[in-house]
Amino acid sequence: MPWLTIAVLLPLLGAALTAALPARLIAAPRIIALSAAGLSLLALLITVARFDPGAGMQLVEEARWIPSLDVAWRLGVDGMALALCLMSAILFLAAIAYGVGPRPLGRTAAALLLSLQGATLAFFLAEDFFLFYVAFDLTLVAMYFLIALWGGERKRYAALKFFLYTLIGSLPVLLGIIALSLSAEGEPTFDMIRLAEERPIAGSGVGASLVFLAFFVGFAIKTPIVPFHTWLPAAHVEAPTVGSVLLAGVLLKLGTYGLVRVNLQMLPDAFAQFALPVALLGLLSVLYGALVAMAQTDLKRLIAYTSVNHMGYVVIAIAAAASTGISPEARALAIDGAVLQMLAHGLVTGALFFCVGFIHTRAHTRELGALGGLMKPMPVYGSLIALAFFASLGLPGLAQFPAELQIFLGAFDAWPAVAAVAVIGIVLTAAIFLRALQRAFLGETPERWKRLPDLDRRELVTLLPLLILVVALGVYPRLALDLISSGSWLQ
Amino acid sequence: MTVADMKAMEERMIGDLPWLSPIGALVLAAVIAIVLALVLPRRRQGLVGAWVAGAHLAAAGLAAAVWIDRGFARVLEGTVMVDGLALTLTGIVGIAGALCVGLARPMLAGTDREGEFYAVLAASSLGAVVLGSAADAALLAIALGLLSLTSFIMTGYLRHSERGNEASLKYYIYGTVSGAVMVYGLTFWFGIAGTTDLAAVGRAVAGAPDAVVIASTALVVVGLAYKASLVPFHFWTPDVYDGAPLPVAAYLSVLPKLAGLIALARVLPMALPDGAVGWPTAIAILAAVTMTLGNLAALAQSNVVRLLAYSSIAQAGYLLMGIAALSGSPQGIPALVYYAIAYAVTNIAAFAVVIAVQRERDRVDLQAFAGLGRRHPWWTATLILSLLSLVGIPPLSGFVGKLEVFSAAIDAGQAWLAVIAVVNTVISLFYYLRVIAPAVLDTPGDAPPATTAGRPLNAVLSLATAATVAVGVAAEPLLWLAERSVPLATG
Amino acid sequence: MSGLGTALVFWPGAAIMLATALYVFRTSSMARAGLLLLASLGVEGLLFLALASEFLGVLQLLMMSGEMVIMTFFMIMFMPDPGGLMGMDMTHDKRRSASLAVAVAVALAIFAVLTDWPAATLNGEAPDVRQIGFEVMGRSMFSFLFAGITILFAMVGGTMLAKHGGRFAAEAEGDLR
Amino acid sequence: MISLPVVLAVAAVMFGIGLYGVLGQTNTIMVMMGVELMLGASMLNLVGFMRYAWPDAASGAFFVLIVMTLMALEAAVGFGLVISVFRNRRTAELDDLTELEG
Amino acid sequence: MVLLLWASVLLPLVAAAATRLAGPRADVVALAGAALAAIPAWIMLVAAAGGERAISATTWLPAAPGLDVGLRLDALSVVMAVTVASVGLAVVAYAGGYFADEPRRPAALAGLLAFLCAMQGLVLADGYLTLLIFWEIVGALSARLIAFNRAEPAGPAGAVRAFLTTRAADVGLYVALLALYAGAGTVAFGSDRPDGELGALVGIGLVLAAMGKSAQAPLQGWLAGAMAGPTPVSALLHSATMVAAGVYLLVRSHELLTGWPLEVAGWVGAITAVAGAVIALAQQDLKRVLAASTTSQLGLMFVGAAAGGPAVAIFHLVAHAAGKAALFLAAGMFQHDREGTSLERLRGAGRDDRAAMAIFAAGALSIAAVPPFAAFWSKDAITAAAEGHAGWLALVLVAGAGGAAYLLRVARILWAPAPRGLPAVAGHRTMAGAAGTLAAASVGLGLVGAPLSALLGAELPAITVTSVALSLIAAGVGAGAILLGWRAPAAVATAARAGLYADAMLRHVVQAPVAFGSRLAARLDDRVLDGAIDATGRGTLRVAGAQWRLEERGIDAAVDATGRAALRVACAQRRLEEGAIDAAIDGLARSIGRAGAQNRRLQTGRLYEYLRDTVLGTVAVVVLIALAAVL
Repeated sequence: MPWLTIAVLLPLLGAALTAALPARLIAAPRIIALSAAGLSLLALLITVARFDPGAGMQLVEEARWIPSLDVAWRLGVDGMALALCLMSAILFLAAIAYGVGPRPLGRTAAALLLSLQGATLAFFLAEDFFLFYVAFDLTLVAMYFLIALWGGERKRYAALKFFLYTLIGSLPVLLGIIALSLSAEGEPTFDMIRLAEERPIAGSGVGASLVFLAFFVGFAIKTPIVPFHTWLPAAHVEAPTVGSVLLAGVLLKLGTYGLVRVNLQMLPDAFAQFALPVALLGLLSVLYGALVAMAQTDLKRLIAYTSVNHMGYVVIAIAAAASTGISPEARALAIDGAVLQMLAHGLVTGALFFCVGFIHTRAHTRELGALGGLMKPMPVYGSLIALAFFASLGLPGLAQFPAELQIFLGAFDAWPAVAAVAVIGIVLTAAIFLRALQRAFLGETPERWKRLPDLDRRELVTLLPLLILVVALGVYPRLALDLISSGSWLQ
Repeated sequence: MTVADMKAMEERMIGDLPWLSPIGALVLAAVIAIVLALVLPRRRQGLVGAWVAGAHLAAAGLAAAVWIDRGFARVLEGTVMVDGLALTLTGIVGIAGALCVGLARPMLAGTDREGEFYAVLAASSLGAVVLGSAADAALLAIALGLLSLTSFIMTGYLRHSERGNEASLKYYIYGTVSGAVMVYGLTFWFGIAGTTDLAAVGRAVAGAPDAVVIASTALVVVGLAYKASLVPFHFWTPDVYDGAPLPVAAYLSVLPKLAGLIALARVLPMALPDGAVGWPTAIAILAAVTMTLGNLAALAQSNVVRLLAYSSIAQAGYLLMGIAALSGSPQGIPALVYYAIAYAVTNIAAFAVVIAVQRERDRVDLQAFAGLGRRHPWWTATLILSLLSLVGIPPLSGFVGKLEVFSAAIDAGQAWLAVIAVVNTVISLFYYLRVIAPAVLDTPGDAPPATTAGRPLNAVLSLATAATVAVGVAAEPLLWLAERSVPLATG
Repeated sequence: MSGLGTALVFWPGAAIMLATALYVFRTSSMARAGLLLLASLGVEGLLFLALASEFLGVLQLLMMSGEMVIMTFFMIMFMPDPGGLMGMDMTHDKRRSASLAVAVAVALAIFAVLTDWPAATLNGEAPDVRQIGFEVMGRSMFSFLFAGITILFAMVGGTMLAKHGGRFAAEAEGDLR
Repeated sequence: MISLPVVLAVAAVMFGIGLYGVLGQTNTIMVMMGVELMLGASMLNLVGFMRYAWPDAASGAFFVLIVMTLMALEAAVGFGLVISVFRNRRTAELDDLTELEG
Repeated sequence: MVLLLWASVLLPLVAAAATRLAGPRADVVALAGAALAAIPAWIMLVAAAGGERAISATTWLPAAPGLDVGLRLDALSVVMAVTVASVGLAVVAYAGGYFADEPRRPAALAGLLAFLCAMQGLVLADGYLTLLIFWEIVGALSARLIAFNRAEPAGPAGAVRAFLTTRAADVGLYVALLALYAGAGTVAFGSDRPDGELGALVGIGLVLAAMGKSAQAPLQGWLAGAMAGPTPVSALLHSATMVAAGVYLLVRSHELLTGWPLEVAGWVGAITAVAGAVIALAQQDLKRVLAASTTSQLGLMFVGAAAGGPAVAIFHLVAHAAGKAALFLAAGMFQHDREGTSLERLRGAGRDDRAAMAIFAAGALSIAAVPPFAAFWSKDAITAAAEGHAGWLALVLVAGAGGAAYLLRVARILWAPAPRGLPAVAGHRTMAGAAGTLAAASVGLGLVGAPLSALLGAELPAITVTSVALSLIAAGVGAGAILLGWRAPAAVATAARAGLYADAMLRHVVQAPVAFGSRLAARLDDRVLDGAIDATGRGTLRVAGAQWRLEERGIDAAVDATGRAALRVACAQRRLEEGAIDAAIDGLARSIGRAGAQNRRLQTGRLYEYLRDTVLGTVAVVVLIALAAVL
């Protein structure tokens, strides 16, 4: 069975089905969405069972699509793709369970969420540049509508900015893809597996550099790397809860995934030339993101900026892996760490945005100054968000610690100074989260918050699986690392 | 030339007739339409439309039959080219023309010259096909004349509408002046070659003074560029689209424009082989200017028809990229042809929605689209799909078109043009979203009650939408077609 | 016609042609403008004759006389002040258009004079009119037929636009929108 | 004596005069006259080329025929339009046609 | 043995979970759990004394070799484990009583037990990776426990400060780990320091981490803030165990730190010992006095580790753990009596609560190094070890004098004739029992010196007459100064009350710049970067709107120039009126009249202008093609 194809197509079919449903079936969209997402996750779990961590790119499914361009429906997995797919599928399941817009989940919302899921999985699994790009852009469209339909007050501005800005990112990627495909030996091809093996644009000349930069700018905007990040806070603040969860949890990973898959694997020489500048940009993201986050008073904006910080670590790791002076072990460490950080950040930040959404629906504010003493009326909520906070600041035993540690270990091998300075970021994030915790959750409880209800069942069902995974990955990171095993696919 | 020569020529020309069957079908369509319009009673005038639509489809079918059965040929002593480019244009004209008949029918039903309108439309299509097939200066001039004159007539169809009058008159004067300029240029080509045969011009160009070639080429380009509404020959476009009946605007935005572009793609390489006098660069710059100004101008529009007019100008810029690349890359013509197909169906879909909205609300500014999503989800879906396709969002047809023209540009060494096109694509997203956003996000307000679009319009809506998606998702057949739609060599 | 004969006809002819053409746009009378245009294009026919294209010259004279008469009629019908009695100005943007037109004309003329044109090997006579027939009936037959179709639809279209009432007399003003 | 450049230059001046009419006239029919002159210049060009460069080129003569046809047809359609406009607006002045803008 | 290792780490965790769910009987469950969890540690101690060693490790990060996590049983770890487990047991037992009236008692007790789990992990860790993991967890749990009284502002603030300070110092541990791995390819204990810069990073990093955790100057401020937590927490975390982890780290990393890093640590410790004593003398709150005393004593342990080796430091660690924990627990009892810990409030509390006073006295005598109490012997060992190092010796002696002084000062206040007699609070029995045990231990632990040194395999410097004499003289001087009512100069007193300005310094050097940078960055981000993006968008729109102007003015200007050349003489005057000024006025009128729809002026609607522009466009195309041809 083509399980990968099934995993991609099930959500898309579900989207089509829900979109076509008559409006009077009120409960159906939620049921269809949940089952489509669940079955898709199941297909991925089956793939895990069939997966051989040591074999690199594998389980390739290929079907003719546009032979004259050598475009095909090519799906395949390696450790990174599979791990990210699993994480995305879980987040999507949680997002669908929580829902967006009016309750119960409406047709449009279900269709959008499912198509976003399908596109995301297709992106991670794509081994064909055409499909890769199609999926890359489809996520934009779906997210645009999620923000535009159910966002906050300035949703139009935010949605437009998001769409425009990330389209600015995606189009250079398209140019890069074209340049890569044209430079393949013989006929142009969009086959990513072949392009990764042949590496038609070798060396670090002007042409290779331009192609590299085209891809880099695109992925940098998506990631986002400072200074390409300004769309992120606007989009996050205005997006609905689920939109933020998926944006931070899943969509940001598209950028770093692309950096690894394309820039690192297909343009290694050019990347080596730019490795240090890229790493410095990553370092800038780490420090700058943390500093800006520290000054935020809106909890959601704060978390949005910490995403810049956390993704900065990933960028440093990828750049380190691309540098020439790095040992193979450190390279594997860096990329393992980068992928694990993507997973961990997805789960942790997803959980955090859910938490922010919970409080926003209750208190209708996210201002740290207005909140306070929430631990008392909402002890469960408080403990869980504290756990998520600690996870996000990289506390050992929680998922981001092994990721960041591996990143530091890998990057230290390439540039000790960069890694050492990057470590300072963990202090800054600690400051950010502890102060947020102190201001919003501890201290005296104002009268108006004394009666806030604690989490209900639906919210717990949404949140707990994510946090359980965060703990599990933190205690036993090999849960993911054995799957990722970047050493086997990273030449 | 002797009588015996004449005899032989007559034999040859009679033998050539089967290749002319698609053109013949359109001639019959037009001529019989006049007769039908005269004999049929008023309430049966719709039959003329059915006949013309059918004949259009028949022309497309015959084009396919010629392609499969007979292959390509230079017929009628080299004045007419029946090659992939011409046959594909015939196909586009046939299908798009039939769709436009469907668009026009609701507007025309019951008016006093309905039958004649269809006849003129058929004649216009005939002119478009011949313009794209002509390899002779005189034929080119007269074909442009037919195409232009019939366009003026259709634009001025609503004789009581002052706006229609104005549009028609402006179009008329602009068109005749441009035509005169082109004819003046063609006389110089005759002066170079001593014959109106463009292939002979191509042979003579190498020995001709550069100044003559440059000046005459520029003058010839004027006539075709005005048809394709390239900047700076675009000034008529928004006013005419705005003033003309909307179905006519839809027709004008597709058929004459594509005919003009395909004529450019045939005439330039034929008369100026091997990129003589560097015309590809000039065309590339023209493309850049066209798309940039078109997009910038569209940004400022609040009338959706004018917006689409500027959008069509910008799209002509993208199409022109294929022409600019055709001497440097084998992908140039296929890119142009594919983009033309995609553009045709997409633009017709977009106009279909605008027509439907205009019929319901009697206005086409942005507010007229407010709340469309609630009242007419399918129209809105068409609107979104078609506009996003015009942006070039995958997997819609416009995306594959953009992919093709970008590839062609990069392959032809015009990467800078691709970069400009990318920037333009981002700009274009902005104004397309300006239409989509109120349709999806706003509430209808105090609009008149929802109506249905009527059967022909609905049919066109759904067909064009389906094509917009299908041409992109199942691009292979059309890419196959496009790859073979190159002009015959005329050494 | 000999070179001298040609010159004798050409120079005055060209001068008259250009002068009348220019005066078309300098007069304030519509009717006069039409007649001047007729004169200009008629003289052009004479130039054709002088340049050894007898067939075309005659044809030009015939066509233009017919066409320009019609045009004059139209002018009288639709122009304000056809006789130019009020001396109204029918121009706009005079300086810019004049300077632009002068620039274009001068540029084209200079270009015409300075370019090294291909010259005929023999300074022969004009093409046999029969050759034109062969051309029309042979290589350019399609173009010729196509011109016919164009004429047909120009007529149909011109009538459609010009005749306001419909064929269906009862609802003569039947434009729905 | 007369030579090809002379004919072409005369044609160029004629073209320029036509262009002047097109650009400078406010009345539709006057503009049409300008177009006629531009086309006339084209014909003169063709005839000049045939006389001095390509005496055997019958296709040039045919092209002249086509240009003449175009002149006539454009005039025909133009008149139809002018009538239509005049009926609605009682004017054929182009400067009055500025409703469509922006 | 492996099983016991894991048991001693995991049992407290299980106990914590059970306690959390136990409800009203949480105290019993917690006590049982803590007792159960102490058993493996004691068994291991016995086994270790018999020469037993064990390591249980597993690969944690498979990407590269050498990144294992695991636990180890060796002399050092087992001594620490026993100390932690025993003090922990006593404190948990005590806390059962201390929190008797607290509705969130299960959470508090579970927190203590969870901390025990992490602390055992820390001391039993095998390799720096595992150490780092538990090191950080301990810090986080500490913050959580400090913030237990979350409604009071001091608790959360102190927790934040504690966590941030220690985490900042932990950067050192991270960097040391990275440098060690890069240099030696392993993160196991016992490897040699790499050469060059990597070695320097290892040394600095480890010392920095130890300083942070052990609240050494200038990072000592957080410990005072941590006193906002409940007293059992202060007793367990902030005196006996967690803060001692820094000393443990130094001892554990002895091989890595030989040479200048230990020298640095020694100086830091010596200075802190004096500074802590000075600060302790100036505090007006019992717990803060004890906190400052803790930093001082930890400083002595640093000196011990640097000068005398593992046995000296660990000996003092163990002795201090018992004594200081007893002091804190007594303080907690006073706190219950008088509902506060400020010295003013506690004046005479010892007379009301004799049991607490007795415990306090035992602990104080030990910490003040009065023979034969435990800390006398251990501190004497430090003095003896420092004999070879005049600077350290002097500072140690000053610190010893200070120790005697501040404890005596507090004792005198506690024993002062009370203005009001308040009875001891009931329910003291469990608390007194637990605290008393520790007090008793602080008496007896002086005997463990020799066995400890045997177990650790490290020399304990022989106690010399000189060292004993010096110690005693120092203590005597300190006590005498208090008894004679000697007052410090005002400046010193003020400085001491302000924690010797270390906090202020940190605030100005670190906190304020970071906060400023953060605000600056946020503003930059919001106004400049994002503003630039938005401005670009607006600019594009404006360009679109201005396009008509370009057409109107740019192209017109070109035409005008041509026209001027042709017709200047004839109609200069008229042209000016009709052309330029009219155009200008028209343009102005249009721009005012349609300011609302400014963007829609692309097309004038005037055909002749279109045509004119088209002709110009044609010219442009000619030029374009000509240029292309030339190029």
